[in-house]
Amino acid sequence: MDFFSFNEILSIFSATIRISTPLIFAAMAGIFSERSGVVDIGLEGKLLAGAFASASVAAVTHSAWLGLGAAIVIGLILSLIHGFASITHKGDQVVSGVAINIIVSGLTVVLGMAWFHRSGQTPTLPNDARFMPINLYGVDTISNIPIIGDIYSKLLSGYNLLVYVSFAAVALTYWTLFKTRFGLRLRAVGENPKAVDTAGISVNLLRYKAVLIGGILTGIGGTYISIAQNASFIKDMSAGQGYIALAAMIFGKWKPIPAMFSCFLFGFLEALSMRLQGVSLPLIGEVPVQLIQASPYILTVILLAGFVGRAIAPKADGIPYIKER
Amino acid sequence: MNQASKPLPVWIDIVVIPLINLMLALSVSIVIIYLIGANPFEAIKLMIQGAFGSSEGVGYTLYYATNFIFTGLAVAIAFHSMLFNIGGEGQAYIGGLGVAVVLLAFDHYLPAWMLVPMALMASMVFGAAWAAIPAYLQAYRGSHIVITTIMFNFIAANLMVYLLVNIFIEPGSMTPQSRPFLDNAWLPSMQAIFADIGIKISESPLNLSFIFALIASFFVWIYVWHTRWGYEMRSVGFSEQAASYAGIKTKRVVMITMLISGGLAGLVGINEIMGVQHKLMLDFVAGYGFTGIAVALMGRNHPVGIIMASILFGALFQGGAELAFDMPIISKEMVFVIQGLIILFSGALTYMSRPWIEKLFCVFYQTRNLREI
Amino acid sequence: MTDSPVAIELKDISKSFGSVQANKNVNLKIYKGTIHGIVGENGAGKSTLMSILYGFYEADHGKIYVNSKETTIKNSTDAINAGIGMVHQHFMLVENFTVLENIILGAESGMMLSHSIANAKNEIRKLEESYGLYVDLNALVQNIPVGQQQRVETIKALYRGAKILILDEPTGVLTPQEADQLFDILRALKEQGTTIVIITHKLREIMRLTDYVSVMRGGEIVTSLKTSQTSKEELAELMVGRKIHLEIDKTPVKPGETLIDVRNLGLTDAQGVKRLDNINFQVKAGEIVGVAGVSGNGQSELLEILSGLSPCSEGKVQISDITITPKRQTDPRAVRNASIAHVPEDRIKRGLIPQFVASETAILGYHNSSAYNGIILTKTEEIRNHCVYLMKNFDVRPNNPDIKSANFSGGNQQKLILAREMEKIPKVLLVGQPTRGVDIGAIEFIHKQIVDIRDKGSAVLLVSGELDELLSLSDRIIVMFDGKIVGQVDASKADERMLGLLMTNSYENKEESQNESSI
Amino acid sequence: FDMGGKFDKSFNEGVYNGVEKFKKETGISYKSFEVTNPTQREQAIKKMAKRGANPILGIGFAQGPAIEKVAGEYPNTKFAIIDMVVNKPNVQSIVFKEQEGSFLVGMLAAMASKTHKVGFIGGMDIPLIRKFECGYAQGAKYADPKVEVIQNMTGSTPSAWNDPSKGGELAKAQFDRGVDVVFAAAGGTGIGVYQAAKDAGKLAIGVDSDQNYLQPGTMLTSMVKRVDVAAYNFYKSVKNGTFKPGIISLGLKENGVDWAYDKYNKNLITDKMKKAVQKAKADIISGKIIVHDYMSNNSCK
Ligand SMILES: Nc1ncnc2c1ncn2[C@@H]1O[C@H](COP(=O)(O)OP(=O)(O)OP(=O)(O)O)[C@@H](O)[C@H]1O
Ligand SMILES: Nc1ncnc2c1ncn2[C@@H]1O[C@H](COP(=O)(O)OP(=O)(O)OP(=O)(O)O)[C@@H](O)[C@H]1O
Ligand SMILES: [Mg+2]
Ligand SMILES: [Mg+2]
Repeated sequence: MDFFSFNEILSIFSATIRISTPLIFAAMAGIFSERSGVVDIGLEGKLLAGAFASASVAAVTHSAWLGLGAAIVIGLILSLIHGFASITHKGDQVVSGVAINIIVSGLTVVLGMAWFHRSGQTPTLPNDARFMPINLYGVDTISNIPIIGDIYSKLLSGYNLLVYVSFAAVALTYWTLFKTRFGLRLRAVGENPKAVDTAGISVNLLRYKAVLIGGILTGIGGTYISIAQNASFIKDMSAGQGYIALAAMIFGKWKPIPAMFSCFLFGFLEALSMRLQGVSLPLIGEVPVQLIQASPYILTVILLAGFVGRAIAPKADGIPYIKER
Repeated sequence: MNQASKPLPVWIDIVVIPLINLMLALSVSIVIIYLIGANPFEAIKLMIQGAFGSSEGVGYTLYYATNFIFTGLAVAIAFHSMLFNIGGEGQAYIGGLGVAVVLLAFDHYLPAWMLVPMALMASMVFGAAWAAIPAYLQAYRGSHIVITTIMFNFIAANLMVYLLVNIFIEPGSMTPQSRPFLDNAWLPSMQAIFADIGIKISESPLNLSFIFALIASFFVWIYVWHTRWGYEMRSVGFSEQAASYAGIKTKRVVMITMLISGGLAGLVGINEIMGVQHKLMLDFVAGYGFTGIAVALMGRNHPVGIIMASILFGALFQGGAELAFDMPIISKEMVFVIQGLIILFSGALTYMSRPWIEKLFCVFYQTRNLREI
Repeated sequence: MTDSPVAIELKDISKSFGSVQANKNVNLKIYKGTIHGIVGENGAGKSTLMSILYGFYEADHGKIYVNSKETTIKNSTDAINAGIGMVHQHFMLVENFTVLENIILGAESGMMLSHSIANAKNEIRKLEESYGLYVDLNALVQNIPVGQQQRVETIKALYRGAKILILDEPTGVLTPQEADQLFDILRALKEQGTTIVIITHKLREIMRLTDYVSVMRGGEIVTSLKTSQTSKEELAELMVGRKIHLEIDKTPVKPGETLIDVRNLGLTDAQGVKRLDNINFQVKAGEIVGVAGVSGNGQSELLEILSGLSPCSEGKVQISDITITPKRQTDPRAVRNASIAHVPEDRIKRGLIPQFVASETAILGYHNSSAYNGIILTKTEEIRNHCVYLMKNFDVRPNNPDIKSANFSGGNQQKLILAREMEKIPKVLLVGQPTRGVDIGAIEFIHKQIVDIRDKGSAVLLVSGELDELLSLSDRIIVMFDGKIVGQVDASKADERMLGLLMTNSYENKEESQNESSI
Repeated sequence: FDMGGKFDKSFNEGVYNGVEKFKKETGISYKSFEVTNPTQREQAIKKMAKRGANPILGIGFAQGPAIEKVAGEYPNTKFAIIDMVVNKPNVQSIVFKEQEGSFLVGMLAAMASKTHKVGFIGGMDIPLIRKFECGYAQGAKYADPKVEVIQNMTGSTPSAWNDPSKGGELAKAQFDRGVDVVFAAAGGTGIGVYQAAKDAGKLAIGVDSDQNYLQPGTMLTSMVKRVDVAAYNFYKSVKNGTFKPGIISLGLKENGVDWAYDKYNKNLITDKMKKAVQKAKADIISGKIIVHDYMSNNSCK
């Protein structure tokens, strides 16, 4: 196939990275939460809330950083609500997550209308109130070298800060889970909370911490969506990415690095499908748009069926811990 | 899922606690409504009146409930085999496709009494077929059903747009929707049915499907708790190892359960396509599949609970619409917020108030006992 | 009773779960540096009492003194700080963690794991050397045999500096060899000043190991005695409130037709390891054949093949009317239809469904029978009546078909399963570990039922880790080692020592075969 | 009055503006409702009719069947529907010739493009959007026969209208393929397209309302659909008693569609471009240029 030039391939990959970034944040949040035994369907709502908070605060203060801070605070608050329902009160985790998604989807628009009078949209941000693409060191000189220069300038450089932060988040997630005391306990509590309890550690506290970390990460993810990737908040702009992140997390078997790669996979398939629209394939001719749009999902199913073995969730995932049993 | 920690009279668990939860949700809503500058009590009155205040309101409430019963049952039955079917949305969409295919093909030739069972079959077969691949992959390839059903929702949406825009569209029409069915392919509305027996009720989309939904609930109840197949299904859900010890073919049970689940979700197509819209159109599922998850969980995966939760959700949808209609300051998004709060308090914070009630109850009993002495 | 100081004193401890009073005004003194046994029927309240001491449950009222100081133990941390460690009946281990990770969990020495691990390794080496507690630190818990898992639990407690160690039914899942090793370890611990509380149903162990023994019944401590001043018989009577026959009356064997005929049976697992190798034996009607062996030597696999749960890879089995060859697989349903009943080794995972009510568990595997089904509907009343009938026959307590299976005590769960499998007087009965964790009253009863059914003409294949059970029930015993049959003996001519020798045939290879064993 | 809910923001806002203007001038209040599912369309319209609301305006093609039904039941109430034809004696159907406006912005795009490649990003692949696309492509080809039109649709679920991130990525993908002017007819998704165009230094074209102000310097123009005028006129006509049922088809001639030229894009439009467009506009009005309507045969040819 010769549809794609080298440059186009580079651009597909860089689009992949841009599309994957919010998925990665949300997937890492999901890993923390579910590794501790708390299912988090509310990722979608938290992303959306983060997007709204950062766009609103950035619009008022003209500071991307304050926007980020606000998004993190909102993520933490929503996580506390989720924790209060599903950890403290042993409520159903899925219902709690669904409720959060619905509330956020409504409340962001209600508040947006009340504050900015623009049918739920926030004002468009000037560039200095956003996270803008940054050029890595020496891009200008290196970009003149063929191939390597292109790879450096188009594939490695030129993303906004949060993209790089997302990679750091993956590394940090991996490190926290597998190299620290906290991570050991976290993984244990998702597998067998009784073992953790009898080892003298508070199950609830541990789960709260995990869920709160998830709140921070989704806050950053939401910030990326509204003030890095875009320049304002638009209602429901998370557009299902929280659910895709959840799927990526499961696809990655609740492990940070594989989960990151499955986010890339989703991102890649999406980026590819965007470029395939309207391209007519040899023999087949022009493929219906809908088939191309569905292709990421179809491919995911095929990959799942063919290559990925049974995904085993943390054993206590989704089960409230009730002592007297 | 929640184990009651201390025995309380049943009526407290099924009446008092749900009421308290509803009150808590409403109190938070009241604060929010007040903050945006509307009269909260007026709003709540409008909402309740809208949902239950007229036969039309009740009709709408039950019409929504019909959809939720179908999708709620779909989620619940899968849950009994420990399968998390998130695909109700897509299965319902494709179920509607099945209804439309049958009705468009035969409405010129066949009478209503033949079309109804055919459309029922078609909705279930199409819905089940859409669940079949995720089911197969789960049973025989170990692919996670949550992901595959999410993916199939997206695939269904794309398929439907393709079909509607390129195949079913009425020539010359602006709208991607099929031609309307002939009258004989319309499912009788409740209004018409009641008129036949001499009772006048106002018009609403409520139609015969509601009865189908109740029948479906009854069948699910029978199937899950009173047949050997339901027994096998629950065995697989609780313990796959014990099930295979008992000679149960676990993979086949997974397949069958998911097919039933998909079939139930597909029945949304009967209510929407045959009962209300009378033509195939885009996005008629409007999130009912997802709401079904909350309905099933709130109804504790039991048909009676699901019917009650469905009516609650139906009331929220209908009352919410009325509220938004009559109070311009309250937008549809505000209604979402109220709905979300009710789900949160009654579905997830279900037992928050229980310890308090237990204490109250103990005190009450002690004082009563003291008095008796 | 003696002058040695008191390590733990419980005063007036009571605890109820809803309407069940699990502990009633319990008073107990445990002396420092002694081994104190606690016995009692299933459901007597032993586990509850120990869980209170370990802070897993909170007592409704009562006081706990540790080293004569009143101590509040609200959670496990308090217990650990008071120097109490516990080896739970159902292990509190994270299965997919390594042994080392399980040991340090909650007692890490710093933020970073690598640091904790390095520190821990040294300390664990010390524990290993002083008490003989050897474990493979890098193995995953799910891949090591239960005996090893229990060592992990013990090390966990000691690693946290426990001076008082509670063990809840530690030998229930151990082979006699493993139990012996455990006792050696416990004695070594005692030598070095650790106080030990041990719950067990095996009076023999109490007599061999403990210094003091307390008997519980109906949530209360009936009495506390010096072990040297009592006997098995007395304890049994104190526990149950009546006389117990520990000997089994058995008529001489009258073998009939051959009902199980196993020829050249072999099984190679997915990793290419031979789990069963050239197995040959027969079981005739009216005969009990026992299978002895250290766990993990192929007994479980044998039962699984015979019951249709897994396929074989070589040889041929004729069991009742069923023929099993590598090409001709069967399944549990066909097996059951051929009048073969199976009491699985792991009752919680296979034998019952904890969430089902008793009446549902009572038809597990027989749920398709026309006795319980109409054309479509199940016959709920018949099923309940059947359950009540089974419960009455097998003395299942409480005698209520509507209670969740999980909420019966282990012994009663076992009785219900046995009742289900034995009620129809099958041609062949396959039984795995029938009395694991069951109190002696129930053991007596279960043994009697197994002998009864043999007398009615069933062929019984009995897999058990209890040598005295095998010796007293079986007519013949086959001994397995490393997937092979290494001996067939007449039970009346065998003794424990002989079996022990056969089971550990080539002792030097034992470690290896255990590593290959299944989960 | 009824809001066509989920359709695109710029479009609804236009109606809102028109109605607000009417309200301000006349002091007559109105009721609005935004639907969340298909069933509510009929419910809301019927309720308005029942409460004696008169006239009632349905916005968006999706309202068509509901209006048709309710108009039959309330023959004395005056209705209007935008973007759809309903044949009832008391219904005024207001349709726009989007293809004509799109034709003009297509011309501008082609003339502004240095790469001879122009882009189109639609929301969902539905006939209305194809109508836009079709007119746009014709205009572009008219101005520059060599031009290549690259088109993308955002998705197949309602979120396709509210997915600016995807809009942005689609735009970037088109830029990578050499596109330097992109026209978005995708509601909220368009915001992302404009932003991406700005970030990449390319040009974008807005839709429905005049969106030039959103990103000055980037917005080449907007394809304006004067729903505000249509709504205003409809109410006015009812008030003045000049209401006429039947189809009102608003094209360039009727000032129903147009291209936006204002202070925000003055610098982007050269005199030459302006002249060409104005000539084409005149030609279309006079019938010299006939812009093919996708709807006439469900095809762009
Ligand atoms: N979590 C619980 N909830 C309700 N009741 C309980 C619970 N745990 C124990 N019980 C009740 O307390 C009684 C004592 O249980 P306990 O576990 O202490 O018995 P046990 O002596 O350890 O029995 P076994 O010999 O079978 O181990 C039981 O009969 C049971 O009815
Ligand atoms: N949720 C519960 N409700 C009521 N009783 C319970 C509950 N969970 C456990 N029990 C009771 O607690 C006691 C001990 O339970 P456990 O799981 O320790 O079984 P066990 O009898 O000790 O098992 P084993 O026979 O293996 O020793 C049992 O008597 C059981 O009836
Ligand atoms: Mg116990
Ligand atoms: Mg026990």
